[in-house]
Amino acid sequence: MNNAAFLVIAIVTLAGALAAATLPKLIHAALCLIVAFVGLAAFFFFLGAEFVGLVQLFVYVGAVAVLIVFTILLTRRDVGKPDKFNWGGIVVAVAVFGGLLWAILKTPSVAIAAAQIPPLTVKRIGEVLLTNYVWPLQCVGLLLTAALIGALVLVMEEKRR
Amino acid sequence: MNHWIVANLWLIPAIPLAAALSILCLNSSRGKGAAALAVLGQIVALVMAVIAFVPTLQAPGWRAFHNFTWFTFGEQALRIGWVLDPLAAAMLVMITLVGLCIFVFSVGYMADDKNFTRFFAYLSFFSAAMLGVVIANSLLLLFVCWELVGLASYLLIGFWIDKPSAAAAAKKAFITTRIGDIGFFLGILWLYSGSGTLLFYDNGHGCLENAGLLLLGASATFVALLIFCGAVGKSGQFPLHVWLPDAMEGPTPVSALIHAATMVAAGVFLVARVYPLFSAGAIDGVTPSLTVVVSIGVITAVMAALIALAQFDIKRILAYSTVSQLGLMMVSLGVGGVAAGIMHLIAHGFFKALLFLGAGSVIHGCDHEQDIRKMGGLRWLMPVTFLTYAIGMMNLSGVPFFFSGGWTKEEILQATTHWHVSHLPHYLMLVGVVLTALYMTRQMIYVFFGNKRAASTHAHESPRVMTMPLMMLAGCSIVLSIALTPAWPWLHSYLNGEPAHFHIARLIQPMLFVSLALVAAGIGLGWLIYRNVAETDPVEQAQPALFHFLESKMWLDELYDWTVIGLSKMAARLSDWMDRNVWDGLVRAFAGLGQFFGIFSADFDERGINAGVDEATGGTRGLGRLMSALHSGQIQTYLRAAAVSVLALLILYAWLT
Amino acid sequence: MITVLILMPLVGAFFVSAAQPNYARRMALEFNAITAILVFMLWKNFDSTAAGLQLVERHAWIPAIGAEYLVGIDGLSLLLVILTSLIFPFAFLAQRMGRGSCVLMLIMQSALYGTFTAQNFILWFLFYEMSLIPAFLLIKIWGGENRDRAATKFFVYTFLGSVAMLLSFLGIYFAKGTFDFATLADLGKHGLLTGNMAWFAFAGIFLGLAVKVPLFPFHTWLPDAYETAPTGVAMVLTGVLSKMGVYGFVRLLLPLFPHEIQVLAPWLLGLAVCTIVFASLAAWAQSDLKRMVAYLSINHLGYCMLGLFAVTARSSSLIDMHAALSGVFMQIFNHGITAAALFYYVGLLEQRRGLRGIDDFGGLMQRTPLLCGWMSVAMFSSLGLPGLNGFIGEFLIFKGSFAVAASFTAVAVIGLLVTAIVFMRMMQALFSGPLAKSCNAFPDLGRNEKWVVVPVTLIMFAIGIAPQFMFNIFNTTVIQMARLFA
Amino acid sequence: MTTLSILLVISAALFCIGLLAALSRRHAIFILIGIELMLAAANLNFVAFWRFGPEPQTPTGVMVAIFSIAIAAAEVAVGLALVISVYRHYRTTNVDRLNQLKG
Amino acid sequence: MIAWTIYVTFAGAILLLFLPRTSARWIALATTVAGFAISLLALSRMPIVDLATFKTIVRIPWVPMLGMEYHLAVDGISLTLALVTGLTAVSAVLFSWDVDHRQNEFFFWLLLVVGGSYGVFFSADLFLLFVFYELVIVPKYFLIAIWGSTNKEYGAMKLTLYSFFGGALVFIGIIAAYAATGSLNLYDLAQFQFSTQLQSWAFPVLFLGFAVLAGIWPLHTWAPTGHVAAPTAGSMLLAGIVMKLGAYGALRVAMNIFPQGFHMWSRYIAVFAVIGILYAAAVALRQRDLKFVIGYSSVSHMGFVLLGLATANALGVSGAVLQMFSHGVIGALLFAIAGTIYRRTHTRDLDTLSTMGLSRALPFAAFAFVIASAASMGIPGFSGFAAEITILIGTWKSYPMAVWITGAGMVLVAAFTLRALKKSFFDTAVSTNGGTTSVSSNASANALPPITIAEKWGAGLLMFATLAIGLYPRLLLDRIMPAVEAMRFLKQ
Repeated sequence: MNNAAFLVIAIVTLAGALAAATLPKLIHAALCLIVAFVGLAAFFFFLGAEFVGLVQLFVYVGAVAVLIVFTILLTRRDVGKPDKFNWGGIVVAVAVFGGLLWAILKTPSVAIAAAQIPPLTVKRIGEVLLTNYVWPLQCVGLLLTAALIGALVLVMEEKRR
Repeated sequence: MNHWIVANLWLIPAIPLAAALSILCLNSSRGKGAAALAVLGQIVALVMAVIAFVPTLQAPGWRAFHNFTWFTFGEQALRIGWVLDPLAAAMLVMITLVGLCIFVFSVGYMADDKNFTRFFAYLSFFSAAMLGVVIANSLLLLFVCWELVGLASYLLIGFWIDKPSAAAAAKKAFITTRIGDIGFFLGILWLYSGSGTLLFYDNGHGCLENAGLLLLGASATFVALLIFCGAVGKSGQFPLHVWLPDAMEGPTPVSALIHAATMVAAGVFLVARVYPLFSAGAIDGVTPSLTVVVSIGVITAVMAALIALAQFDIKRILAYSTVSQLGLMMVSLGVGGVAAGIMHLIAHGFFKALLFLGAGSVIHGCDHEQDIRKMGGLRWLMPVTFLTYAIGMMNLSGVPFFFSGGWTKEEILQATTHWHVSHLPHYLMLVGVVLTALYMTRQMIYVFFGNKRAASTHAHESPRVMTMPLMMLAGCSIVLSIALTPAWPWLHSYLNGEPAHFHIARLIQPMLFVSLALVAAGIGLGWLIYRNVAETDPVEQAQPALFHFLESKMWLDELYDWTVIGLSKMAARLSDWMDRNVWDGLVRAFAGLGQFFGIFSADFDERGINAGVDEATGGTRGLGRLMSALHSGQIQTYLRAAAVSVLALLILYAWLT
Repeated sequence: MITVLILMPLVGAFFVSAAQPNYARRMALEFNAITAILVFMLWKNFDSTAAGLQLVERHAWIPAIGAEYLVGIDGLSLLLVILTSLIFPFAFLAQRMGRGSCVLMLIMQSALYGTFTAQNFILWFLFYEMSLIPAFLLIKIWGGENRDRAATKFFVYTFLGSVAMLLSFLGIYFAKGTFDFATLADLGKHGLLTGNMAWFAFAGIFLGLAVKVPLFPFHTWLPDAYETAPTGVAMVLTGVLSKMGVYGFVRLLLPLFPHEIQVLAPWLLGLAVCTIVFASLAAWAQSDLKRMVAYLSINHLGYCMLGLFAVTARSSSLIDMHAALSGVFMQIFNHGITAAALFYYVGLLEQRRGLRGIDDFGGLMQRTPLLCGWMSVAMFSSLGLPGLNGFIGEFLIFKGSFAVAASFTAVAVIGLLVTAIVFMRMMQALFSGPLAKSCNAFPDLGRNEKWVVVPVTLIMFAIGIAPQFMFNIFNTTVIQMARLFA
Repeated sequence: MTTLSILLVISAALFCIGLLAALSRRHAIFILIGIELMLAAANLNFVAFWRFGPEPQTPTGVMVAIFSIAIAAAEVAVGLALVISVYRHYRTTNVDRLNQLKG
Repeated sequence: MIAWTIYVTFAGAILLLFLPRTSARWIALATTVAGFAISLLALSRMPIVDLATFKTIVRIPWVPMLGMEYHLAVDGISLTLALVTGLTAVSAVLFSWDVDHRQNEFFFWLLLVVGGSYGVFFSADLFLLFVFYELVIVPKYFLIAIWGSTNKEYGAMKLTLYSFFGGALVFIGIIAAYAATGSLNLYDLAQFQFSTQLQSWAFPVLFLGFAVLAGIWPLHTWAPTGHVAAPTAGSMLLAGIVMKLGAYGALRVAMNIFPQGFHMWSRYIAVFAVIGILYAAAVALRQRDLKFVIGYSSVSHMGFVLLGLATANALGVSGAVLQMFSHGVIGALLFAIAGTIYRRTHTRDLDTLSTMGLSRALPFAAFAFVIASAASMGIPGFSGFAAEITILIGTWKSYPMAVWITGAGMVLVAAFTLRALKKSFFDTAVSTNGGTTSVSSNASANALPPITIAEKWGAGLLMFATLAIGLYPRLLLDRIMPAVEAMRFLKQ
């Protein structure tokens, strides 16, 4: 695998994420978020979990980002104002990052190479999904439905009045 | 016959009482009916009295009584009863007779009073009570009637209710006599606890009979003195006489009946009735209690006669004369002349009633003017009144032979000579005789002689209904003298329970001349001094200070006002003040103590106990507030906290491993 | 039968509270008529020659503390029951009353019947206190000015006394194990308690009763309370309620503590005499009619106390004891009637004038002769005029006390004199003199008022003239009690 | 430095960036974005551990990631709906002013 | 059967959470009435003999390892207290008829307090008792903190702190007993002979722990504040039931299992009790808030309970139990009326109330308050008297001095009760003869809403109870006395 591509993807992803977290304008941040998600999807591809990457693309880039943009548009009056930035968060975030980094580096057991495995097919995922994970699947389905209804109710509520 | 009257003696007072009650029920417009009822009642009573008189004549010292149980308390029966003896019988006749005359007189005198019926009700009531006093065979019953007599007197003195002075006089009379009655009451109690009975005569067990007197022993003196207190009050004796002149505020017939003839004499009657008590343990007829009676009587007689000299109110003069005469009677009783005293009492009843009614007639004729200085020359204008009044005056002055008063006074003077203790009473009595003649002459001259003055210009003779009783009474007082002559001392013997014998020799005694001289001196002196009286009194001109002293009744009223009454009023006010401030103050202080305890505890609760707890509570609350502040409600804060906690856990983990 | 009598006014109270306010008083009167019939039957059934309690009803109640439901009457009880049934209708008639006050009055009536018939301390105390609350409320709610202070004073005073009494009785109960009056009285003959305990208990009971009577110097609640109480209530207070104290003395203190009373005799007699003299003097100094009558009420109760203390104080002879006890009982009854009547008349005057100062009236005799006449009867009865009821009781009391305590009696007699002065002052100010302008429009006694006045006055005369029927009620009791004290 | 550790570092960085966004921004949508980022970082970790874990045959990590994404999607949907709803109510999406949770 | 009081009450509480608001008060009423009815039924049905000892009715192992059992038992004392609990609960519900703020929740907490109290009174297992005991405290906090009035946080906090403090002491005591015997069964404990040394310290700890809730001086200050802060029903429950829990615990647990310790300390308890009686009465004399007055009167009355307990003789302790009943009823009644006044006038300040002439405006309340005051003062005929005299007779045997001092206390009680009565109902405005009623007070009085039917029923129930027991105390005494006599701490 090419390290260069890996590096590029990593940089793009992190930069996108950083931009999404720090850009003052919401709409810009939302666009940068898409960039970060695309980068993440690339990582999934890179790791051999193509299906997950695809799902990531569809769900996040296709659905979530669009939703966010819609929301931004719907709450435009407020969105226009530049957001204040709380610097205290940075300290905490950096500290947490430091802590995590220290933990990762200190842990010896993760220093193993990846095993060779047959590619993870969609069919296999489907099999596993409908055998081992059928209950979680059902729950997620329920959850999604509930979320859908909940979202609808939340948004509709005002209109009823 | 006699048994019947003894058992039914109660009817004599009961009939006037019934008359009184039925009059009370009458409408006030039925004046004539009321008068008729009252007079009728009195006539019946008179008849009954005469009937009762009859059996007492059958033997000297005859006595009958009828006792019965009033009520029983516990195992003890309280018995009362009535007695018929010469004393009672004579009094009964006198009272009913005088009463009848006065009733008749009142019909005329009170004719235009708007409370005519009430007046007769009161009069009848009085008559009943007085008769009750006379017939009582129990000290308790006597006291009961005695008080009722006082009540009647109170009602009648205050009869003219719209006159404040009348009300004041009534009150004064009631209270003053009540002071005496308190002593009387204590005497009754003492007697009762000493002898165990209150009956006078009870077949040898009565308190006046030997057995009872023995039980009493030495305390009889005190009992007698206490009872005498009652007599002092009722009969207007020296310290308590002040009410009697004031009582003249009542209508004149009242003064005549109650405050001259009957009620005031009740005191004398009382002493006579319980005389065995007074004379118990007597040595030569002298006991301490009798000595007291004599002293009081003497003081009263002389003092009242002196005061009478300086009065201008026609009725007041008579009132003081009454006081004086009552003193005389007391002296008589005290020195042992019981019969003489009672005789004088009866005679006095007639002639004093006569005098008062005459005064009433005069007042009636002079448009209710009572000041003798404003009268004068009435002898031609009111001849009947004048004549009868003169008879009364003769009686009172003690002119002997034809006037009963003369004889009885004579008897008393005789009795005083026999007193072993001192002859002072005798001489003072002689002075009294002179004074009596003097002030009566003064009054006569003022009223009937001389020139007409302000009030007498339109004077007129009173109607027959008023003059008739005058004549009747005048007649009586003259007729009575027959029964009183020393030659045939019938009444004396009758009262003393001895047979009477006729001795013409006794008619003429040395004493008679002395008194005759004194009376003549009195009248002559009076004529000399007063023959040319004008508006001012000759004595006043000569001795203004002395006259004023006498005119103001020796300032006794003022003295009482300042001392006894003032002190009592102060005591009353003090009691009230103590009640409001001291006793109630103590209670308030206790309450305050409780309140203080409350304040103290509340404070302790607030500052002591609560403070500690509040510290703890406050600390907890402070902690809570701190926590609450941390929970700002902002998700980010929570997130931050979570992050920091994760970090902290991490570090902890690192530190542990 | 007694239970029915006690319950009847309560039932009445219940009905009245449910009735129309306008009919309340009439209904209360009807119930009083029923109780009157009951009392009459009681009187009929009562055997006046038999000693001891009669018509006894006894049931267990609270055995744990020795309380039982024990009611019965002897002569004294019967006397007071009769008095109660006389005064209450009189009081109801005296004044227009609302429903509330009618109910309270009926409750009080029931409590009084109970007090006078209960023969067990706890039961007695129950009724004793039960009468307190209605009285308090009646003064408090319907009283005149100053009612708060008066009512509170009344209540706290009497309550203080009650508590003291209760505690003493607890002590007695602990020592003797019974609350039964008769048993205690038997034990009392030989000294109920010993040492300090006896004195404590005596002091407690004495205090409770002395306040109730009231005895000087525990009397200051009374003028205030009576002054402010509405007429009907004042009548009941003085007519019946004050008798509870005297009754208590007769029933409780004297039989239980003869020895202590003997030791303290001079002091107790002194207190009684002080009560008599000071109260009458204080009455003299009053200008408010009601207050004046209230003080006279104290004075009259003082006579009762004098008689009672005299009886037990020294070893007096049986006759004196009989006299004093009979006198006290008579006085209880007489004072009940007379004082109630006086309050009634003062109430009438107040109704007409709106004021009751002694100087607010004048010359009434001209305007309202009947009122004055009848009122004078009550006054003379109160000052002890012979021929009226007051005299006999006082005479017997003095007779009894004179024999044992002559000096005290002599001083006490001053009370009679001052009473006379007070009434004379009252009559002079009210009845005679020129007619005051403010009294010009007074109506004389109305027909209803006559209906009230006549029977009461007749009773006064009846007792004054032929008192034997009264003595019949309690003679046997008197003899029995005298034997107990002797 | 193995691939795994690099991936983990990246994921940690991503997480911290998300944390940064969630902590520092005032706008509700930013917070949502931050949360999404953190979730994504977690997903990356799942997949990475699956790939470099001892049992790559069983696709547990992948499955968890898939579920996680699905849930995240639902969460975003609801979260955004909430934002809209809150915005309608308070006329703001600034979380500083939303302190209704304060006790 | 009697155990059903607990179940019914808890069932009602849970039911409340699931049913709509409109029916909440009816459910609460039905539940409490059921509880009351069950206790009444037990009173009439259970033979008096059975009530003489603490008789097991349910016994199920719970945590066998620690010896905890679900163990219920009943005797006359328990039954009496269950009765007053039921009674107070019913009238508390009636007096909260118009609570409209979070109704379900309100009645839920209320029923929890009631159920917990039933539980305490019937527990025969120390741990179970403690659980129920603590179960009462928490709902109490919410009742006060949410529906209370004046200074409610403070009051609720104080109350809870005190309760927990007391609870902690109780827990220490329980642990001590458990450690010494290895049993939590009250029977076993009551038979066990603890060492004197243990008793000498464990008893005061345990007793004090319970007595805090009974308002022993000087740890009483939670009571007035808590009562004032609580809503009407809360105050009623506090006075009517919760304070009894403490006294009951002291009697059933502390005194019964550590008799020698009790004898060592009883003198001091009596001293504190007497001080409490006098002191609280004196403080009440100075209060301006009607509820404060009643709160302090509660402390004073509970002083009688403690005094009765301290006598250590059958009569005194029986009186104490009777006084628990009596004060439960009277205190509840007093608070109920204070609550009704407050609801209408929105003030409890005595000086303000005194200008309103309430006796005319709220005659029924005035009447009820008079009855309650009379009962509170210990007027014969009301339960207060029956109880107090029994206590005093008992006390006389042990501490004669205390009786005299307490007598003074009774006068103080009368004084402050009268003061409260006068100021709250009978002060100004209404005058009989002149009719000089001031216009303003009339107007304000007329504006007050009348007393509701529910309130009348509630008050009537309590008044009836106090009168019934006052006139015929045997009804309870017959059941209490044998139960007390069966206890072993009695000094003979």
